[in-house]
Amino acid sequence: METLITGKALILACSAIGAGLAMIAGIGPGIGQGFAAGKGAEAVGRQPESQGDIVRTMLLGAAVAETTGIYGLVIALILLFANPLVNML
Amino acid sequence: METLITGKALILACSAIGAGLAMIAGIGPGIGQGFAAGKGAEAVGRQPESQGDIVRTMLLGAAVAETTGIYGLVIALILLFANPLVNML
Amino acid sequence: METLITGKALILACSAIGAGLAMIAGIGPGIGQGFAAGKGAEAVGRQPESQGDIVRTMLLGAAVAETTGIYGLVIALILLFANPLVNML
Amino acid sequence: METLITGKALILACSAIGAGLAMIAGIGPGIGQGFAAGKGAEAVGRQPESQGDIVRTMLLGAAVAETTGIYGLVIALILLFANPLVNML
Amino acid sequence: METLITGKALILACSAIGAGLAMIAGIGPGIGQGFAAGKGAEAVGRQPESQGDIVRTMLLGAAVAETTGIYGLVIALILLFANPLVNML
Amino acid sequence: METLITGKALILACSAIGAGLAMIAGIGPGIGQGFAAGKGAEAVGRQPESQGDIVRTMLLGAAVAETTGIYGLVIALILLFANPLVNML
Amino acid sequence: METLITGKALILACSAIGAGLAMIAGIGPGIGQGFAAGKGAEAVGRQPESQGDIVRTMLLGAAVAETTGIYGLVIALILLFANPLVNML
Amino acid sequence: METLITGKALILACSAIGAGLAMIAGIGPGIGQGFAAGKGAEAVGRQPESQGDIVRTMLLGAAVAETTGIYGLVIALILLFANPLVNML
Amino acid sequence: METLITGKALILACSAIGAGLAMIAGIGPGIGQGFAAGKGAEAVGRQPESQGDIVRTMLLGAAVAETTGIYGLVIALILLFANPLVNML
Amino acid sequence: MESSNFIVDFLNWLMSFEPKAIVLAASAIGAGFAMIAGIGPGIGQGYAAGKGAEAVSRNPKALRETTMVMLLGAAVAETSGILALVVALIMLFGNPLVNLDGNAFIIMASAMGAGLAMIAGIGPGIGQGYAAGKGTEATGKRPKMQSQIVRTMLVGQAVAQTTGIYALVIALVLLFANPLLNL
Ligand code: NA
Ligand code: NA
Ligand code: NA
Ligand code: NA
Ligand code: NA
Ligand code: NA
Ligand code: NA
Ligand code: NA
Ligand code: NA
Ligand code: NA
Repeated sequence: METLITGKALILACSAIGAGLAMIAGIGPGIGQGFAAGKGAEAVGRQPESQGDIVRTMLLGAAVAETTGIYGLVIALILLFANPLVNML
Repeated sequence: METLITGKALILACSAIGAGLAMIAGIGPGIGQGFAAGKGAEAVGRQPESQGDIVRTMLLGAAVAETTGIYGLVIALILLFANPLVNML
Repeated sequence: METLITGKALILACSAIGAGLAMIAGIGPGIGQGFAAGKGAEAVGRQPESQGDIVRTMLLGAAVAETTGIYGLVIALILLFANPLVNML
Repeated sequence: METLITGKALILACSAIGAGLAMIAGIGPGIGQGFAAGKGAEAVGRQPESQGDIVRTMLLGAAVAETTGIYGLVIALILLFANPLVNML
Repeated sequence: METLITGKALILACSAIGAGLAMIAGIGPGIGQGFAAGKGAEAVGRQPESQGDIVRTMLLGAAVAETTGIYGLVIALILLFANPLVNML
Repeated sequence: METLITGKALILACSAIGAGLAMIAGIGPGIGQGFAAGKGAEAVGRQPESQGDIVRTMLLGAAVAETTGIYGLVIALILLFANPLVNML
Repeated sequence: METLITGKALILACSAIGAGLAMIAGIGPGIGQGFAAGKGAEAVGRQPESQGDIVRTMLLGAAVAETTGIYGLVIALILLFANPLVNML
Repeated sequence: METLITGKALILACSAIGAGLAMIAGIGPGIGQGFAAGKGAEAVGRQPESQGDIVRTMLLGAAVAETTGIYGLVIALILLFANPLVNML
Repeated sequence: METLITGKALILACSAIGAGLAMIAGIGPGIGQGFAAGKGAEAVGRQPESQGDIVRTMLLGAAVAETTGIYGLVIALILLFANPLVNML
Repeated sequence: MESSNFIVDFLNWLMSFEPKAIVLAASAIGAGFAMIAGIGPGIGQGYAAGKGAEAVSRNPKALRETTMVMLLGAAVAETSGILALVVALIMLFGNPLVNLDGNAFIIMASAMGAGLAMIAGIGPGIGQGYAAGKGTEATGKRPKMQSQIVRTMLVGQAVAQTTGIYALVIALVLLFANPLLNL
């Protein structure tokens, strides 16, 4: 009789779940940037002459709102491609 | 007696769950882009003459809001079709 | 006594859970498109003469908002009907 | 009741949970369509003469918002009544 | 017979899940900063002459809103790269 | 034959998950402070002459909104660096 | 074969998870108090002469909104530092 | 082989998790009362002469909004300090 | 192999978790009644002479909003104090 | 019997209980899941309450009309909370699963799946409550339009109920006509 699940395998399996969980952060930027898109479209409709300033502000704010989604992506990529946990065993 | 669940199988099983979790990020763009759609429709109703600018701003903002949903999809596809974890075993 | 669970069975079982989780993404488009529907109805009430433009913008925006729900559906269908994980065993 | 855990039993058990999870998508259309209902009622109160157009737009938008809830239902029905996973064993 | 899952492996496996969970905090800043982006774009459209003040206030407020996302990232990085739990064994 | 997972290891493993869960509190301050940032930017655009008062009120309110995110961080740090549970064994 | 996990260890391990879960309550005060901060900043911008009354009302309301976050913190601290469950064994 | 975990220990361990889950209810009052704080501050800024009535109404409404948070706290305290489940064994 | 955990203990342990889950319903009334409190305070500020009617309406609506929080509490109390499940064994 | 694979260990541990016990234990968790649906009506009806209070301040003379619409709309929004309560009570007091023939593991999971499905009720609860609030507001503004407003509100609320019904159907199928046991 032989047990085929090693500690390394368990870490890698849980890393797959951790990577999936980390991506959930993406809910935030999705909602927030969509809100910015809606307010931007509304503002452009009202002041077409300020379109440049409005879109620039919208994109600047949206870039700031993207960061935590990127953090989640980076943690997921680390778990999948450069998993530091298996080296700690 | 023989237990047939290997470490590799466990990783792949958890990858299925991780892929499902990653898709949950899609809640965000769905809400956000829908908000943009609503504000866009409202703005077009008010200033039909600015329809082009409004729709362009709405779509630009919605494209930005899509990214974290795509991140989730990419992580899920990696887990399903190019799983790097099983090669780390 | 004999344990009859194979690694393949575990992967398929977790794929059922993963498919269910992926569908949760559908919360987003549901909320967002419903918001668009409400704003569209409001706008049509205010500017009946722009009904065509309003509804077109609403539907265009709603189509964009649908994508992440479709991503979730596609991942679920892959897990259920063309499961790539069992072939990696 | 019998307690033998076979691979098939594990898949079917997880399919029951997956079906339940998939239904959670229904949160979205419920919120969104309710928003549409509210805006529709408001608009009808304001412009009773446009009631037909308002309700038509509201229902069109609500139909669009229903889709991801249906996707969840379809995945749940597949898991319960035409489970493709048990045939992959 | 030898079971290869050690306590250390279990801690590291759960650390992967903990890191993923910590990233979920990122939903908050994403939504909040996106809201700020939208209100900022709206305000710039209305008072283009105050663009500097508006954008500065938006970015100051967004920086404050980022902190809890950073906290989550820091906890995840500690779990992945400087795990203190395995040293407590 | 020897199973190597001790009670201490189990406590530490669950502490990693507990720390991750505690960070989820950060969603709240992120959303709330982002809302404050948006309203602050809007207010500054409308009353540039009151910028000082507006920003001070925004920051005071945001500081209050930060507390529960800090509570979550403190609990996570206690679980990771000064775990009292392992001493209770 | 000997399993080293005692009932006491299991209780303490689950207490770590329970403490993490309890902190999630902090989402609420974070969102709510941030909303108050935003409305307070807006109100101060509009009626600078009422700044004292506005800020006092905001802080009073925010103090009330903090309570459930404190409840969560207290339960977590009890689980971590004065765990009554292990004495019931 | 002997497992040292008794039924009583399992109940107490799950009670720790149940207590943590019950505290999550606190999200609601936190959001709601914070909303009340914001609207109260806004109203006081607009009608300083009605401050007494406004604050009294805000606090009355907030007291009502607190109840479900208290319910959660009571259930958690019962689980931790007067656990009726262990007596049913 | 001997398990010291009886079926009754398992049911009671899971009842603790079920009771905690049921309390999560309390999020809803907390948010909703807090919204009512805020609108009530605003309304009283606007029309102090209608304070009686406003507060009565607010409280009537809040009472209706409380019910599902009570449902959750009742289910939790049944699970903890009059557990019908253990009698079905 | 010995196995050193923790997944098999866990499943074997589960199966060391009497089948009925694991089904009943899962039913406790399933009942808890179902109650989470109550978030929806709570938010929605609270919104309606706030709009009701606001409507009274704007048009005190329409108090009766606005209160009627608020209560009618809130009653509709209660549906998913009641459905969840009924499913939880069925699992606690009239559990159809305990007497089923079949694999206990599938039956156990069905109890949890049924509870999870009911969580969908959050959506209709929030949405219908929002509609109740807007209906109340609109009625306060144009009390003469009450019947048209209410009709539109009810049509919209009916549409918003569907996903809650889908979830109820799936839960009832899992509890009373479980197709998985025949597979
Ligand atoms: Na950010
Ligand atoms: Na994005
Ligand atoms: Na999309
Ligand atoms: Na849709
Ligand atoms: Na912050
Ligand atoms: Na706070
Ligand atoms: Na409170
Ligand atoms: Na309450
Ligand atoms: Na209710
Ligand atoms: Na529907």
